[in-house]
Amino acid sequence: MTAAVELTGVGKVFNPGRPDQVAALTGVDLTVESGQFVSLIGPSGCGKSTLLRLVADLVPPTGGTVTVAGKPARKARLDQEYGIAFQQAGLFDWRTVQRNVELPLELRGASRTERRERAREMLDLVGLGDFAKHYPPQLSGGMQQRVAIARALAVHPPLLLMDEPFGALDEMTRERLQDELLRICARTGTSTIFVTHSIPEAVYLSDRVVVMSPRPGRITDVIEIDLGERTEATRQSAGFFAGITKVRRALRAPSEVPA
Amino acid sequence: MTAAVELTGVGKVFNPGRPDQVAALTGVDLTVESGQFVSLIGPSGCGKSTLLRLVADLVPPTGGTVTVAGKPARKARLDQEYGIAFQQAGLFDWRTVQRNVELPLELRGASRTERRERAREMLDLVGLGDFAKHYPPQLSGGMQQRVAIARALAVHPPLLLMDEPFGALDEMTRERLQDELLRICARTGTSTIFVTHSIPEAVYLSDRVVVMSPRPGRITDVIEIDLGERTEATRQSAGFFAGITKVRRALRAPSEVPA
Amino acid sequence: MRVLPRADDAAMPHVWDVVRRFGEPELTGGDPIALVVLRSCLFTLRSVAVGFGVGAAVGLVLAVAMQRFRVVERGLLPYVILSQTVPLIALAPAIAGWGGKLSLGSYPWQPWMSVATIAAYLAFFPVAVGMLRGLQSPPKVAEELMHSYAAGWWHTLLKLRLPASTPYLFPALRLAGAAAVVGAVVGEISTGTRGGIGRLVIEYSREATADPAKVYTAMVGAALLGLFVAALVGAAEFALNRRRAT
Amino acid sequence: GTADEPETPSGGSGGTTAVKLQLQWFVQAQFAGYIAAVDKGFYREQGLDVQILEGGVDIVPQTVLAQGQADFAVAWVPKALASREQGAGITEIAQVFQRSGTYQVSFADSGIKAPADLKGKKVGNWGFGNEFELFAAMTKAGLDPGKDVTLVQQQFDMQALLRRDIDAAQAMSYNEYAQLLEAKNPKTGALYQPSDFTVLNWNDVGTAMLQDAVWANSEKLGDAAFQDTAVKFLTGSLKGWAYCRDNAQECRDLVVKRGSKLGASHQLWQMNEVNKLVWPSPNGVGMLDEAEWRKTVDLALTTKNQDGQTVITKQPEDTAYTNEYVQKALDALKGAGVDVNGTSFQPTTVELKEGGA
Amino acid sequence: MVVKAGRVAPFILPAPSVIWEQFWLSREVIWKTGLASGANALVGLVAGAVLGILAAMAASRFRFFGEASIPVAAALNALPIIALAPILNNMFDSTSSIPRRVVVAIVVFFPVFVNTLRGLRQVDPTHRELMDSYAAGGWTFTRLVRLPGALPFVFTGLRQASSLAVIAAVVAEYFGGLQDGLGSRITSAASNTAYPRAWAFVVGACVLGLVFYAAALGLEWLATPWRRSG
Ligand SMILES: Nc1ncnc2c1ncn2[C@@H]1O[C@H](COP(=O)(O)OP(=O)(O)OP(=O)(O)O)[C@@H](O)[C@H]1O
Ligand SMILES: Nc1ncnc2c1ncn2[C@@H]1O[C@H](COP(=O)(O)OP(=O)(O)OP(=O)(O)O)[C@@H](O)[C@H]1O
Ligand SMILES: Cc1ncc(C[n+]2csc(CCO)c2C)c(N)n1
Ligand SMILES: [Mg+2]
Ligand SMILES: [Mg+2]
Repeated sequence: MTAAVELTGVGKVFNPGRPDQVAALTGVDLTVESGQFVSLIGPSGCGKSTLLRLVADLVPPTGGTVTVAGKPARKARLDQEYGIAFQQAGLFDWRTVQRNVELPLELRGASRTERRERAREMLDLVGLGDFAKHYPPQLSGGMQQRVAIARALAVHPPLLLMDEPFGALDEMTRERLQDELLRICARTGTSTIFVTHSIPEAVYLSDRVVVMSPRPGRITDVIEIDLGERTEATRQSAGFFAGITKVRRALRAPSEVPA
Repeated sequence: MTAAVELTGVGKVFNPGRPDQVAALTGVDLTVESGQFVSLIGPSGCGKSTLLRLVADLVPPTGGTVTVAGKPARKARLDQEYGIAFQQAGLFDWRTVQRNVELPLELRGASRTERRERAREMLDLVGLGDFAKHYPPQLSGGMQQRVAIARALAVHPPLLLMDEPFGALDEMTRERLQDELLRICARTGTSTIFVTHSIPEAVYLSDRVVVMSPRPGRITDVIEIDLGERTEATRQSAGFFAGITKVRRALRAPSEVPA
Repeated sequence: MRVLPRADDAAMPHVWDVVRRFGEPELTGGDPIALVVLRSCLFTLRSVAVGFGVGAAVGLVLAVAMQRFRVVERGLLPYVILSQTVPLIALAPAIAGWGGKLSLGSYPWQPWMSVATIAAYLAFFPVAVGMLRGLQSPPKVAEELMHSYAAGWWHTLLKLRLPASTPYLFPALRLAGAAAVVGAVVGEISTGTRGGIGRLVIEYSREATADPAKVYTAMVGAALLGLFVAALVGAAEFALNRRRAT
Repeated sequence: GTADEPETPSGGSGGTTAVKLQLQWFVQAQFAGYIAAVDKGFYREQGLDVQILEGGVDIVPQTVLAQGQADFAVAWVPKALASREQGAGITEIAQVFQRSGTYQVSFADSGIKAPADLKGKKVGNWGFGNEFELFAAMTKAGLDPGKDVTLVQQQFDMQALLRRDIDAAQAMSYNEYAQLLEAKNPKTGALYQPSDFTVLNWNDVGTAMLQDAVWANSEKLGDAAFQDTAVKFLTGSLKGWAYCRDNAQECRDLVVKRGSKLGASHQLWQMNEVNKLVWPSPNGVGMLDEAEWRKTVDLALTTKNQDGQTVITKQPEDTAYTNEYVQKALDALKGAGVDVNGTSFQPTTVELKEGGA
Repeated sequence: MVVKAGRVAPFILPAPSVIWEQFWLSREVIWKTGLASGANALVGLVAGAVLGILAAMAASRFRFFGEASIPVAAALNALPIIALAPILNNMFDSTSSIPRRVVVAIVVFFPVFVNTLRGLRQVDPTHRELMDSYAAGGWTFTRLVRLPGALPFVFTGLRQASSLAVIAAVVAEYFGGLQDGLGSRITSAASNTAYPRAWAFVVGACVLGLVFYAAALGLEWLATPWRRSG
């Protein structure tokens, strides 16, 4: 079975040769197996969003190769092998909440009733069923972010790319959505790359936590997590806390040799 | 001594009389004593940002009175009694990072050298000294947010209003900035209203944590925290964990009678 | 050198004189000027409407093409600009000449169509430039999102660029409306097409020596025509905003 | 009716030939002969169905003609010669105006009594190639049009002269000069009088050039049938001119009816002045005088404009004009008893009213 | 090529080689008249643009003025320049360049005004709130937020206006006044059917228009550094 995502020796330099040149990523090797949930964690500016954008073929790498679902990243994008939620919600102001969620379905040619149903279902999932007819500027920051999540989930893509999707959410909503996300991924066998700043969140969600460090951005550690099926009890379990400690330690003292 | 902020029976309804009418806040009574640090916490959409905006006199209340530094909110705003950092960074694309931070100083008529020094100092504080000459679109999401924080802190206002300022930051940067913020507030006697979704953050920073619940937004609990001076050990202390548990409980089961 | 405008009767007839002139016959025993001006405006309106429609459509297509292909933008934009710098006197005979050789099916080419062509020639430009800006206006996140959906160019245009460009569309259309009026008026003057307000302006201006108020009536007519077109565009904008605000 | 539409439905009457005539300017008494020929049926008598195309600011009759959009055109000789040299295939077939109608008018008190007095003045002219007689006069008086005067393009009215923005203005005897005399003198409260102005008349100065002539498309002229049409066209046109000589009032009315915007008294003045340019015609109306032609060609070859350009750079070929068709037309007219010389023509005195009403 | 093969008589649309030949022959006159027309266009452009920006600022500041100004500006713009030129020639000294410059200014005013106003009104709500929190209103707000935010819009207007200015300057010459510009040469050449010469001057006008457009682009590049990277 082919890996969902495979990066080999990937590097990215912004504005090369200019005074504001930035080496955002260097020598990144990373494999995400099919159905795996991988989190990216690391200090602000270490290149997490850039890494996600490379996988999504939204920026080209300056070095190395990016393979998604066994194909070059570009082909994978054209085949719509993934769904993405950005750090900024990026909603279209001129569409209602409902129609924002419908957008990717529309582009895949889903029928009107199917679109409407799926959008409603997703909005209910993120707790915004009542706001379907509102326009984005009328929503709170967290609500906008939730609409963006609903939009990414609506198409049930084989690969999910999420950039701090729960960053603006309160703990309860966040935990509920974490569980929903895991449920959806398990049910549909979705592979996920998930950027977060929250160590507990990374540990709770992931099969592997990838720890990054900045300037230049690189992978310093990959921590395997094995908590079995997540239940009510998982968040209180010893394994969970052990994972948190491991990740925290990796973040504080980056190992010199990348894993 | 007058309270830094005083809200009495404050309510806010958006789009009154229209089909998309939303009762964002009702019957809010809140007093922030001078020098106090108060956090607002509550589920997404419960009216935290709206409450902050009312204090800042950016939206008018539909009921009740808002007093800041003993004056009506409007007068306080005109006297620039507060500094504010929004949920969205809200940087000016056409100014370099440095000049974004200088902006409020410029408006207070600070001299050029003073402005430059203070901006550099603040940028170093948030770890972005190297990016002074960049333009905002060249920064990562967290970096932009840090610039906004530097901008809010630059003027040393008597009252600080912060809307999830650390939401997009990694844990390490976040903890460092939390300590810096406390240090600055203590040194300058600044009063602070701080919106956050992180229970540990709220507990660590605050003298009082205000718990809110939605639809309509209202205050359901006010939890006093007394951890004494924050040190390295505070985050491991029993008092800290007790505070967290209290807040979590208040969030899960909102008491019927608002405190 | 004169820097301040003159204000004598010949240079600036009293408003009252102009208004009065509207009520008087244009020639002894003829129709009142108001009627003549109105008739001329209606005649010109046809050229304006056709020129505006064709021009806006062409401008839109050009903007889309330029947005689509960077190369086209580089290659085409200078020509679009250039086209506007070609003085009409160099074009009017060519347009009238070409037109004379064409026919739309069995419908022969009419002189007013040459005028409409000139109107379209001026009208397409603001739409092309303004809409290019509008089509390029969506933020990067939005573009990346559409990119991630592998939304082709057409869908990105339909779902993102066009809706995002409406704030740019109406100023552009307003300019195009005005340009179409100017084009029609100039076209009538340079091609010698009779019946419209442009022709009237030039005919009355020959009499300005002894009857200065008269030419102002035609100019007021031309201005009113321009206003009318601007008002139509404004009404369209209002209607659209109205629909979207609900 | 409007000039754009044929007066009579074409094709229906059987055997009529459709012909288009391009005027060089708006409908006015300057073109009364052709208008009368249409309205009085002189063309129809010849089996022609003539459509009159009005001129416009940017319409160059020679160009329209050369492009084949018209069969005949009225144009000034020097401009048409220039167009010929540039490749327009056109041939002059009749010289209707025997004299030049262009004046250079200034206020009597400005002291401009001869072309030499223009030195240092602001000299108005129309541009559009109508300015070479003026340049020829200045050159003859030893002035360089590019350096010794400030050239100003006039508008379609004479206000620039009346308010003395310019010192001398170009005016056609039949049009702009009349407009001056239709304007009220603010000092006296009455109309301006001829004595208020001095007029430089190029016919007197000796730099006059030939003006309104009938031109035909050379290529079409190669066709025998079209040659026949040309003769018929000239026959009708010249009959029209003779008619207007004898019926100035009626021709004025026809012009006004055709939608000229200039007033009735003005058109009568114009009719009268135009008649002066046409009549008397010693060789017969429309006949080109070889000597006048040569004079015009010489001036066109030697007169330089402000950029140092001449109207034409080489002698036009002999095919530039022909009296062949006009001769046939004159023969036909004489046979029909029309007076084609107008030896006894006497201009009238027309009283101008304010605004030409 | 097309021109040589086309059905339009060559004297109307001469072959490029012929135009170029005339261009070269007339280069000195083209330069001289180009400078005169260029000066008119430039003065008018600057005046019209400044007025347009100021008016847009006023219109965005005062609500009433804003509502009232748009129809007025539209009316002003709806006045065809052709109709305007003779009036201005009467109102000012027709032997000076002022009427033409006024024509250019009026033509330029509208695109600059409309675009600038649009830009000034389009303010990021977060920015508005931030400036409110600084108690920065009125002129400060305009200077620090509205104007820089509107700059890209201003330049859209200026781009449209730059080439319009040249057309207006040239076209205004048709209606009388000093015979020192490109327009007078184009008309006189065209009326003598000297189309190669007319087109040579047209090329001169085009070059002038492009220079103006390029200048507007260059200015935009200089004035909006933050839009260059990323
Ligand atoms: N401009 C507005 N127009 C209409 N409704 C609004 C507007 N701003 C906020 N609201 C509504 O007010 C309520 C509270 O919004 P607010 O932004 O204060 O929430 P919040 O507590 O800050 O949420 P979050 O944690 O997601 O930022 C929401 O239901 C929102 O839809
Ligand atoms: N378009 C761009 N142009 C120039 N530099 C850029 C650009 N985008 C990102 N960078 C730089 O690349 C580096 C990594 O940015 P990236 O957005 O990937 O960080 P991140 O890990 O997502 O940070 P955060 O947690 O704050 O969102 C940063 O130093 C940033 O300044
Ligand atoms: C723009 C323009 N101005 C003047 C003339 C020349 N012209 C031809 S006939 C005539 C006399 C009637 O007024 C005049 C002045 C022209 N052709 N085009
Ligand atoms: Mg990021
Ligand atoms: Mg909020």
